[in-house]
Amino acid sequence: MNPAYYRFTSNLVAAFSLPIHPPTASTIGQGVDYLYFFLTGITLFFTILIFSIIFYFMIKYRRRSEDETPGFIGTSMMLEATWTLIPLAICVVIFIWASSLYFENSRPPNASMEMFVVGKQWMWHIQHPEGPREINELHVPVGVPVKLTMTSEDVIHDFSIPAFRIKKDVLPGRYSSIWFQATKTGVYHFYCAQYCGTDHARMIGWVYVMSADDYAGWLSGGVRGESMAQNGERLFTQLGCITCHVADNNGRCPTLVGLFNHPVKLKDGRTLTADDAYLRNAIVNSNSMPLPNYAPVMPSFQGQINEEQLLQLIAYIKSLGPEERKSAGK
Amino acid sequence: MSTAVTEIPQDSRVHYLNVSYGVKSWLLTVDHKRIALLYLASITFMFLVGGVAAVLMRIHLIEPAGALVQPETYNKLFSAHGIIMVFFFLVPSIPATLGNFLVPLMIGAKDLAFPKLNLLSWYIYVVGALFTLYAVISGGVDTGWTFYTPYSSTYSHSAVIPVAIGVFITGFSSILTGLNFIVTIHKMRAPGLTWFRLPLFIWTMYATSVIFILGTPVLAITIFLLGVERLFHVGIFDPALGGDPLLFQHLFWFYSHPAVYIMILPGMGVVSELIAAFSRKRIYGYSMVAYSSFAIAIISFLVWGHHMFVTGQSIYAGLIFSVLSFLVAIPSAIKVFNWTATLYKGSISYEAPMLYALGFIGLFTMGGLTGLFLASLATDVHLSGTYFIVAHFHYIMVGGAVMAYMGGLHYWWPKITGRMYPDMWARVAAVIIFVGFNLTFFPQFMLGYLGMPRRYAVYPPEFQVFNVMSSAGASILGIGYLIPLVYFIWSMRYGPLAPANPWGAKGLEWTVPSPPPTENFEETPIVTEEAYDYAPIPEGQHG
Amino acid sequence: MSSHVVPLKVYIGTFLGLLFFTALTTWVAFIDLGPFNTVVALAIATVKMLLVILFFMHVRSSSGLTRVVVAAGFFWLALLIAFTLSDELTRQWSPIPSSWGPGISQSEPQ
Amino acid sequence: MADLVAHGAGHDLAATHSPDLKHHFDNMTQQFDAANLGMWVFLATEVLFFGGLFASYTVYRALYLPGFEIGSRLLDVRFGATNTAVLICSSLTMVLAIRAAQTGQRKAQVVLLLLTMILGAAFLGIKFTFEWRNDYLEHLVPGVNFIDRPEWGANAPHVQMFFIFYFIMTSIHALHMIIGIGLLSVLTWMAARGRFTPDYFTPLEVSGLYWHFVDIVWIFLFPLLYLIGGRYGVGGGH
Repeated sequence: MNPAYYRFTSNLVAAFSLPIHPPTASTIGQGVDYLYFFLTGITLFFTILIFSIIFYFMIKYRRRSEDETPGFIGTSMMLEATWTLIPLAICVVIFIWASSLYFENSRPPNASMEMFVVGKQWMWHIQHPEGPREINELHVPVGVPVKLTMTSEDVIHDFSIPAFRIKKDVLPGRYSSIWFQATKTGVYHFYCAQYCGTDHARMIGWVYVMSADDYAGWLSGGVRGESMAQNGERLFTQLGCITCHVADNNGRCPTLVGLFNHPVKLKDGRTLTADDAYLRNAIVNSNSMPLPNYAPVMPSFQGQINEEQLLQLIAYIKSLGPEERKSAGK
Repeated sequence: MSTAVTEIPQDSRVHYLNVSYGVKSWLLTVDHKRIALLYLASITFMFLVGGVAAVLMRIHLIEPAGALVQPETYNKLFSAHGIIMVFFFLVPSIPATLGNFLVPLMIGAKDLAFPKLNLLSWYIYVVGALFTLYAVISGGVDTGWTFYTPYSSTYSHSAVIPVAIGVFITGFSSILTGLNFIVTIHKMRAPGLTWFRLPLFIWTMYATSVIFILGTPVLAITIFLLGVERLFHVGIFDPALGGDPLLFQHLFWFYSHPAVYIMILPGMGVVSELIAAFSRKRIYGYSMVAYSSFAIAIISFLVWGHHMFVTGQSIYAGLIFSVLSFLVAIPSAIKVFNWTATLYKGSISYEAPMLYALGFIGLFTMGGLTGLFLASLATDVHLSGTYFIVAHFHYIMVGGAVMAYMGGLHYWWPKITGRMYPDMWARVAAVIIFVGFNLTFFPQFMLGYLGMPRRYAVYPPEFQVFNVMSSAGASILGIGYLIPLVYFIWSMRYGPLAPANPWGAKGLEWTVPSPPPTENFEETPIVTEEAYDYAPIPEGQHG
Repeated sequence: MSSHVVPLKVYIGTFLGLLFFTALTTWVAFIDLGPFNTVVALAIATVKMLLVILFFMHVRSSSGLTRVVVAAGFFWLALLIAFTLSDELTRQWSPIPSSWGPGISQSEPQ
Repeated sequence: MADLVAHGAGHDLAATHSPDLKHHFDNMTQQFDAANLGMWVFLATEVLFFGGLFASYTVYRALYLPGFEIGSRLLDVRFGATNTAVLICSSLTMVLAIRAAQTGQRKAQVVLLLLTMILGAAFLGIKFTFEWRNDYLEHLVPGVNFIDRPEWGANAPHVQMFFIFYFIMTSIHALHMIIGIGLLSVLTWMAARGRFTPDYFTPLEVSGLYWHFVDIVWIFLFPLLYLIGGRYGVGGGH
């Protein structure tokens, strides 16, 4: 299965000008395609095998006369064993190949850009940390791994980009994340792939994969408000979080400086890492994770702020990284 | 049809059909054969309703922007098509019609163990069907046949409750059928009829009944909880109120995946009978095929997680379900190889039932192998939620279960009605169905790989070519299904009288006249030879 | 027909046993055994169930087939619970690093 | 019927011409075994019907343990324990009624069946008029008048989830009790007419299996709902 064969099929396809092969525009696309071709090969092989054997037997052993009675054919356990073990072996090979590929694809590389997707009934809100917010459009630089942190405001949606061979359900009340690294510039569809109501079919959008400088130009040009972190800071003061979460840790609540991605020890002894899900849970449902030496006085903000504002608050908390901590915070 | 119909052939003998007439004799019958015909009528009606929904969908999908209806109506069409076809046609089709008719006949019993429960199961089916048809007519339901929450419990404003009641009630109809079969096959076999002398159709009826018994109740409780959540606005599965939507999917698929084996296992049983009868040979590896039917019934309960690979299910659970999903494919592979091996050195004749059986083997092989794409984690991410899945399960259900149902109907039609059907027309219809089917669903594999999501009322223009091909195929398939309807009805009145054993097949049901008397056997037969005893088994060889 | 008639004292014995275990499980519930409370409560409930099935429902003297049906029902319930929990409890574990290397932790910091 | 008992058909189990033998069965043993197996298969479906509830309860209990413990402590153990005892007594009277049929004591059958029904009604009485009424007055019925209490804090939705399952499980169980009592009233009427003899008591045996199953469901419901609430050192009741 070398690239030559791969080129051969795409030329063949181009000749027929019938799109039977989706564009492959992400790093993992190649691996998934190879597995797909292997499985297609297996399917065609066995289907043709069974069809040809049947046709051959149909012609050779057609009934010549009414009173023809075929003799007894004993069952050879050897034959039964072969057509049990061979499919089993093939299944094991496919399973190992597919699962290792899946495990590799499910972990975003460490230095990936992060973008936030909020699915709402029948549109996608996309926010870039630097500030731009788009509806049903996603601008990404080519060659840079991008991690999408997604949630839904109502029902289950599913963010699916066929050209990148990725798809993940977007559940309300939880963050789910996928990542991709675009390899070819261009414009590709993304869809909602989990039925979500009347206009499920209209939740379609475009991914614009741009070269690095085009992306930088797009990012700086055009009207864009404050970055997510700045929006988050404004909300942080507006909602009164600043009164408790004072930077130098003598308020009634723990400081949030340098909290992101660091282990937090709870009263019942569990240690959790303060990732996106932890921060979201802390804002929406804090009392369910009591801290050892703080009273559970934090009110729940469930319903007061929507998912986008939640993401902005979390972006702000993340911006209070360890380096600010050393400079004794704002 | 070609022979000039001068006189209508009359049957002088008394049998289960002419023993009594009138509506009461049908609506209050406890004879398993008459109940099978009641089921046949109601199932055919539901198949037509579901089929009309399918044709409307295919017409709508000819144009990217939708040629017929608003998206709202399209959602109701595919939901109605899904619900009616799954719960009201595919699940009960072979067990309730052919199964009800043949189980007592094949094992030498006078009737099923609980005749009154058998009639009750038909009435429950009818009540469930009425609820669902009321829902479809009174505005329709737009949640799809999977009823995923929180859409179905909080956000959908369509007739979810009536459909939920309809599906809840119909579940008990299949529970009663399953219960009847298990007790009958265990307790009422003719003397000498050991388990390994049973026809393979009985093995698949037994395996299907095990799934009926152990799967359907979980669907009933899941639909009940959905109804409670929707009526009382409590958050069992609604994340906003603390519930977990994935729990609904777990409970739903715990039944719904074994349900797809409920649909295909009886089809496998029918095909085993057809292949043996029309090649005049014992099924190759009889015990292996019998064991694999039972193995499918058991392992089918361990694999439901492959429906949830991309829905946020834990990766480790996905790993377990993926391995088990590969395991469940092995017994099906064994069966296909054994059917093909049965043809070796047989004396094969090509009446209509055999065409359906051979078509089944080919299409079921393709359907099963495309399942491997969805069991392997990496490709399922790309293919989940697309038309590849629609094509996969239609290859198994329409290419498999419906083909086998048609084959079985043709094969046992002379026994059920005592009349032969025009075989030439039947062969033509079989070929039309085979061609129409492939033209409808093979392009959908391409659409799936290209990434077109399923349940889309409108789609981007680059997918139009395949959708038009699929719609063309659907019209051919639709015609293919209407032809048998015509000549079956014709044959009921004008068809030539059928002998007791028109195909020269082995099996207890062929030892009684067609149509059989009400009490099936004058005296209970004593069984001495093996199943499919076309050629005597030399000493020292096992079957 | 389970033709033979079960002696009276077997029924009375089973009845008293059931009452005893009910009292026991209620009493044990008030003692703090940490996580074992659930285990003990379920164990006592299982014993009571077996008493009812074996003696009151005459499964002790009925065919193997009945025992298989009883076992199948509970085994399938166990399947449903086990596989559903296998997902619900491991959903927060992040995937192990691509090199299958050491440091597989509950949730690997990015 | 009386003459059958009189001339002592006794334990001719393979009686092939008893009036109670249905036409499609060969002998009475086959008919009894079929009915017995049929009921057991039906009970397997009931195990899985309740199983769906137990599975969901187990999942949410594993996820929301504190909320479920608070909810469980709000239930009154005394009512739960007495109800369990009542059901166990009703199981005993049911079994004795079957034994009375096997030994041909017609009057004992009627008395014992009536006793079983009274105990069943007592169970429902305690459940509806005491427990559910108290829960209603304390605003603990989700979807009807459930009010979160401040001391629950963030566990409030989980306490509500506990009560959702409490009410669903107990109401489905109560529904099965009502069906059981209906069944028993028919049996009592048949027993009063002397329908059951040592050779033919299948309906009794089958209904007994159903009744004992409903008792087993409660045997599991009682600890899962009432006892695993971490009520250490707290006196009985609230």
